[in-house]
Amino acid sequence: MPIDQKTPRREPYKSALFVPQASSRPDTTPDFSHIDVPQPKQSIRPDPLTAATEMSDLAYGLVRVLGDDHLCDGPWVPEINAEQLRLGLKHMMHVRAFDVRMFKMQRQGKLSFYMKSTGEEAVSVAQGMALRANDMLFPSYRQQGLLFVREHSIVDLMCQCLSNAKDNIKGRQMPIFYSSKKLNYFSLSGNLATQFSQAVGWGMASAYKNEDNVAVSWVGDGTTAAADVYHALVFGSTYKAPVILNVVNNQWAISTPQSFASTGTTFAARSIGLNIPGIRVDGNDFLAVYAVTQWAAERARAGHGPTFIELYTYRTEGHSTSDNPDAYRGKNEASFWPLGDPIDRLKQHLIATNEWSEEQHLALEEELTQSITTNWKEALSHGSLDNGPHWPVESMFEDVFEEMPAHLKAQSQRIGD
Amino acid sequence: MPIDQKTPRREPYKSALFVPQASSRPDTTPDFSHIDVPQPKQSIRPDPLTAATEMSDLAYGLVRVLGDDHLCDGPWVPEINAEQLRLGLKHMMHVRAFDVRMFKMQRQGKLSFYMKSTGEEAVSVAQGMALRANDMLFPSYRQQGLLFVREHSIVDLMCQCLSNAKDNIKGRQMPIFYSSKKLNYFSLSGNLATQFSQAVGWGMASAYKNEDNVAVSWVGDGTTAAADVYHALVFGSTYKAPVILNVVNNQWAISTPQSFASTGTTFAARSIGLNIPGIRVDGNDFLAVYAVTQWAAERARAGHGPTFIELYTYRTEGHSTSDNPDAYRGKNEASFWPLGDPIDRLKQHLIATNEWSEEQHLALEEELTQSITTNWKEALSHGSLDNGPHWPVESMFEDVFEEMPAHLKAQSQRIGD
Amino acid sequence: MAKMNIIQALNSAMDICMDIDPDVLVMGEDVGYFGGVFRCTDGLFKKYGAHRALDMPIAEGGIMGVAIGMGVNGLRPIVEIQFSDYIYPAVDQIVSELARLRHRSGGEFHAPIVIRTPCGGGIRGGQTHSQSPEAFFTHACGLKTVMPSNPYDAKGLLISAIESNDPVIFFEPKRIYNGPFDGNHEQSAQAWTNHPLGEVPQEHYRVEIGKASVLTQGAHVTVITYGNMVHVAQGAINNSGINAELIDIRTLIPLDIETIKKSVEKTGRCVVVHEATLTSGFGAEILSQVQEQCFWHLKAPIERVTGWDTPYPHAFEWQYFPSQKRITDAMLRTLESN
Amino acid sequence: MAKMNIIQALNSAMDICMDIDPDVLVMGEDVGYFGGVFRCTDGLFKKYGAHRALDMPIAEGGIMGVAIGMGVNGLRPIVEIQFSDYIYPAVDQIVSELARLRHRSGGEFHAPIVIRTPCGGGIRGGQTHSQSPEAFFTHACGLKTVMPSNPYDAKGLLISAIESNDPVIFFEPKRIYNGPFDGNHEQSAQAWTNHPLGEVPQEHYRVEIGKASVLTQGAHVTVITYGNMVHVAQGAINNSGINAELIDIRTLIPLDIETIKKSVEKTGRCVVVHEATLTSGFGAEILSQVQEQCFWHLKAPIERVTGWDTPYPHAFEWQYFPSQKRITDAMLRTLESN
Ligand SMILES: Cc1ncc(C[n+]2csc(CCOP(=O)(O)OP(=O)(O)O)c2C)c(N)n1
Ligand SMILES: Cc1ncc(C[n+]2csc(CCOP(=O)(O)OP(=O)(O)O)c2C)c(N)n1
Ligand SMILES: [Mg+2]
Ligand SMILES: [Mg+2]
Repeated sequence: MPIDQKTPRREPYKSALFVPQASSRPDTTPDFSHIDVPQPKQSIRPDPLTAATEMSDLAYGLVRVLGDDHLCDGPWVPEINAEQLRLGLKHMMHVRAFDVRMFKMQRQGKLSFYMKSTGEEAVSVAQGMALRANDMLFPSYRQQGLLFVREHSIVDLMCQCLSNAKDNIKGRQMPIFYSSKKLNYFSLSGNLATQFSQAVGWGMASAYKNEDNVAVSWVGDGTTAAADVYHALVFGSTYKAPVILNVVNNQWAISTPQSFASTGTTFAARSIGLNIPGIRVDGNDFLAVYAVTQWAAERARAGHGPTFIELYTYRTEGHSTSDNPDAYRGKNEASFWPLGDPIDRLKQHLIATNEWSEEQHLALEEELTQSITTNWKEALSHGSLDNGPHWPVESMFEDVFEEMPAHLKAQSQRIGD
Repeated sequence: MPIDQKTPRREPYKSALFVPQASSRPDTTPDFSHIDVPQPKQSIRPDPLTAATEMSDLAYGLVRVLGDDHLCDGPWVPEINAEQLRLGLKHMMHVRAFDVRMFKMQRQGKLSFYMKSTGEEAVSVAQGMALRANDMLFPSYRQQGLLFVREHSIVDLMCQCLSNAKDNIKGRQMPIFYSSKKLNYFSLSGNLATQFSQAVGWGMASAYKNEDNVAVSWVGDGTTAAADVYHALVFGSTYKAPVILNVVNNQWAISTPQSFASTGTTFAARSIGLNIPGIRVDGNDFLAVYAVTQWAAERARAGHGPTFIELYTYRTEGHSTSDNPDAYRGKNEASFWPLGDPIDRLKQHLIATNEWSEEQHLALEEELTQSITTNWKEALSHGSLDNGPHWPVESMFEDVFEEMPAHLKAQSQRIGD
Repeated sequence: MAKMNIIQALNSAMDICMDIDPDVLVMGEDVGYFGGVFRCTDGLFKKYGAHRALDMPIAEGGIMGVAIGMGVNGLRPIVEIQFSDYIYPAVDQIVSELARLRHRSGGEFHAPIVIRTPCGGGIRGGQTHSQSPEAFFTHACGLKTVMPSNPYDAKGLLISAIESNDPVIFFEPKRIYNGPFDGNHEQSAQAWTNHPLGEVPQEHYRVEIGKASVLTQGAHVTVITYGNMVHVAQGAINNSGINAELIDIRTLIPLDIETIKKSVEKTGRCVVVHEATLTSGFGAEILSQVQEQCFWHLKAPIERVTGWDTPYPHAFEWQYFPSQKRITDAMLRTLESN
Repeated sequence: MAKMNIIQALNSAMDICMDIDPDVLVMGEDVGYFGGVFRCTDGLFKKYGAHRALDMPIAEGGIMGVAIGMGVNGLRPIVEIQFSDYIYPAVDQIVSELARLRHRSGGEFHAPIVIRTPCGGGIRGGQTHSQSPEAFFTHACGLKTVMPSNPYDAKGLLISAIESNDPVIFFEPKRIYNGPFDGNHEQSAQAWTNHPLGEVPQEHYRVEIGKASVLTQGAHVTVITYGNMVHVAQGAINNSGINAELIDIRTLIPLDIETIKKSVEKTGRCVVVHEATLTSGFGAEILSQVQEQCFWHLKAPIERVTGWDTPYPHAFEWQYFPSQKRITDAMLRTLESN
């Protein structure tokens, strides 16, 4: 019945609806003690061609390689040499330095927007390194590390963020919505999850053409609720598409904790019922992420279909430059996170194996910060959103269709009006 | 590149894409030998409040009560007396007689369309009887049995199918798109799966208002691929909504076999990863269906959230009056179905327990056919789609909004134009 | 030349393109083994195999998502959405992704997909088998939108659509699959065999996307329509004897406004007809462009004859489906005023 | 009376309705503990609890589906779709279910839901935080469609929407949440405090859905618009000194054509303005109805000033967002012709 001032106020219900809780809120102390962190030895590693139904334990465990002593252990130790590991460390540090700088530039009003991946760098860097250059990437907005692994020009990334005349997507999208056909990095979409089922279609086409390229996609914990995640699982499994479907569980959506998407169990478990192996991995353990990704790629190339990987990690900073996490989660919740920091853990591992030193680390940090500064100056010299130069304004009417139809030509002539 | 006559014909690929197979096609002999049919004793029955993760076996098993000897056995034997069983038998026979008649009437051009539920009558009748009158039903188009359980006027069902002046939905929808607010039977939609997440919302509201009514919904095996099925599982589990979510696996969508939706495992397994118990039940075993539904309702009313039930059955006839199954599946595939016919099995059980006889059965069959004939005559007397009388034509502009806005009033005056 | 109905014409178009180009495949619900609930893909499974006449799970959103991925990987999927009434679950992938991909990626990526979908009423299908949702897609930039009204155009336009590197949404008025229908539902059904546009070349040919066709020359009023309504309007013109010019736009996006303009400048009167509901239907866009471009030539208000602003009502199909009478009355109203 | 911006006005409307009626609850992504990314539900979680300011999983389609079920079970959910750019996954539940439920069930069932969603550009949000998809929903029969342009209307219309037994889609032009914006983006942002319509009663009141408001009386040309563009048009009128009548329709469905008609019959000239893309935008429907109803009074072609037929381009926001200059030029064109 329509309400009215005259309508007598009715008493609220005694709701019996269950509503999930957050790991912490500003008025509570973060507590991750319920998370049990197994030792690397405890993980099992089935053969990559094992039937999905025979390894559901993996979905409830946590694959780890790096022990508390910072040394490798357990069945998942990957074949990767110190040089590659140092490269991985460098990429992660590079991403972090880039994020720090871009965030600052946004705060100074040079960029309209930015998103960091701080604390999650191992996900995109280790996975990127475990894949082949021909494997197609369908990322979310938080896997910028992939572009560093594939040696994308840093200046060009900045030019995209600046929407300047050198922006390869012609100023069409907000900062960080990168696209690189050359590097097999799919155009980012602002609409969550859409890339997940697209990756499955790409993989189906790869199988249809009898090629051995794999499609790899990423969504966040919150995004797992979206329809396209289900579509990806259903179609991927139905046609055994060569894809790797990753869930980056960094514990938070924006202000919404993972508990509003996890249904009280692991995300990795979600694929079991669709006959797809689900593996939960320590997302801050570079070697574990690398190993699991290799395993999944081998399975996909052998025609055994998708693998669903939950990368267990933590979003240490705000969701984006528009966000203030202190408004909805416990102060420094990150410091309570039991799985540490991916850069620090790989660094400690390399030091523990005499492949790296604090001095080298500081030097590299310094070098990367320097190069970012140089890159930034160069990028700015190509223009910025506020001051230009941009692409010619008429270019906004291009690429709506392959050839510009008459009505768009007419409109482009009326911009000046 | 655009194709052209001049474009040289390019060789097809040697596709490596996996494409599922059908249980049979017109040129192959049906073979269900891979289906293993456990004895009732083999099923386990956990306490209804058990944690979902502790009973995943149920998703891969097949709950049965009626043995080959037609007697009850195993842990799932429900509390239901012979009188109720005879009522269930009567309802199922009534539905079948109704379906037979309506199908004939469509073939004679009296109805524009019809859909039978032959071979699946135990699903809606046993489940309907296991629920309370206040429980809200969100069915698909193949659960007409629910309306017989709730004693809907048969004449009124026919009037809906005839779109005549007595059709309670005013001729707005095709035959079988029933709606009964009075009987808590939700208005059918032609759009598959949409009711599944709506049922979850209805259940959430029930919990929010602290009432103990349960929402129950049904989709078919093919429909499980739809986004709203996932939405129902995600939201239902997140808020522990009091709902029963049923998948009627009758082995076929239209021409598409269940293998294009099952991903090579059971449908019941799909809910495990979302922390919802998945139970596979012999859908042609009236007592097993009744018992499992009671179990799920008890769990839901206790605040333990959804249960996902796969009702394993077979669609013996065409998808609808527009369909000819012989064009896409083996002739008489039904006769190869290992789980028999639900009416025959309950009949045999009642006879085996001296609660029923062939004579009584024939007499009841005869009586029901008679009553349907009488009902049909009466329904026709209220009009038909072709010859009317219908609702007044202006009524088509009503119910678009609660009150008819000016633009619709204006349009309603121009019908005559 | 051969006699074809629209189903056969579409089938021929797909067959020809699949034969030439292995990147072309058809996919959707029941399109494979069975050949589609309207039989449009009949025989393609036998000829090209299960991989190229690909049955799919019932999830329009999923079908569109994977189709886009396939398109990005070099294929040319022809997606069938079984009824356009069921296209809504795919709207996000169509509008947010397919339509915008080329633009948002600065031209780096695109997906050359054709979405075929039966639309329109007149088949006693009730509200979920009779809808005409074409206008929704004309508001989303980046989709070519096509609706043929006869076998000849159906084949030529579908071949152009398959060859296009832009996404094309291809609406098929199901009421005229098997024969033209002038709205006279008491009359026995016509076949395409006796219709000149039922004469279809067996080989490859194109009908250009973006070109309207003037079906009847006339001097006093221009009737602009597409799909099912072309034949109802033709019937109204024939039976009323009004000296009307009939334009079948064939393509909604891009719209051939030049042909329309030429006609209305000549006649000074205009009636726009479609089956979809009135408010914000594509008729509003056509009317607006005619008004903007031909204002000084107009001798009477432009009229719209369309479906009503209600869901498609099963029992009142023939009061909903625009009739010859309503079109004739509209033409007469425009002729009366001066 | 109090000074409120649109966010506070909406918040007040929801607070009042939740206080009176326990069947009213707000739900959506980040609307609960956090109070919404635009803060519109701020404080409701504290005051009414987690059950009535309900955070939800990120699945707009799922949110709409459960909202409909809740509505059928007697609740009055206020659903927030975080950005209208993300409403497409919910289109099937909105168009196929919510809009048609009452009709298809012969009046037996309905779901009294309000869908609140921020729309429009001018915030450097790029193509997925700037869209104006309102026209899509005006073509689907059964949805009331509302877009306020100031705090007073926002609160009064939202209360009417919450009390309505019909589903209402309530678009919130996010660029003017905190203050009116006349399109002059170099100028420092204005606040609502100095605006007469920033004066909002604290208590319960309604603004009727379906009534336009005439913001400026004028004699020579009628400017019809809604949302963000009301203020840009007002600016164009003020700065050009043209004797124009400005109509804020406020409600798209049902449209107050009577008020529009009265004005155009007086002025004989008309400019329709909106931010959404041109083709098949709601401007086409407004233009069509004006043409149909006021044809004999028109002294010049009705003009449309809208966003272009492209996705919303991040770098060219101010060439895309309709400017005062474009509106003024259009007014002048209509005034020139005779
Ligand atoms: C369809 C859609 N709905 C809502 C949004 C707004 N949104 C952007 S990011 C985000 C949270 C995503 O969280 P998660 O999936 O955990 O990814 P993360 O940011 O943690 O990497 C939301 C709700 C969107 N972009 N698209
Ligand atoms: C969204 C949507 N897509 C497609 C259809 C067309 N359609 C109607 S029934 C059906 C098959 C459903 O099969 P299943 O889910 O197994 O149910 P059953 O008919 O076997 O009971 C299809 C594809 C539809 N009604 N709605
Ligand atoms: Mg997250
Ligand atoms: Mg089925």
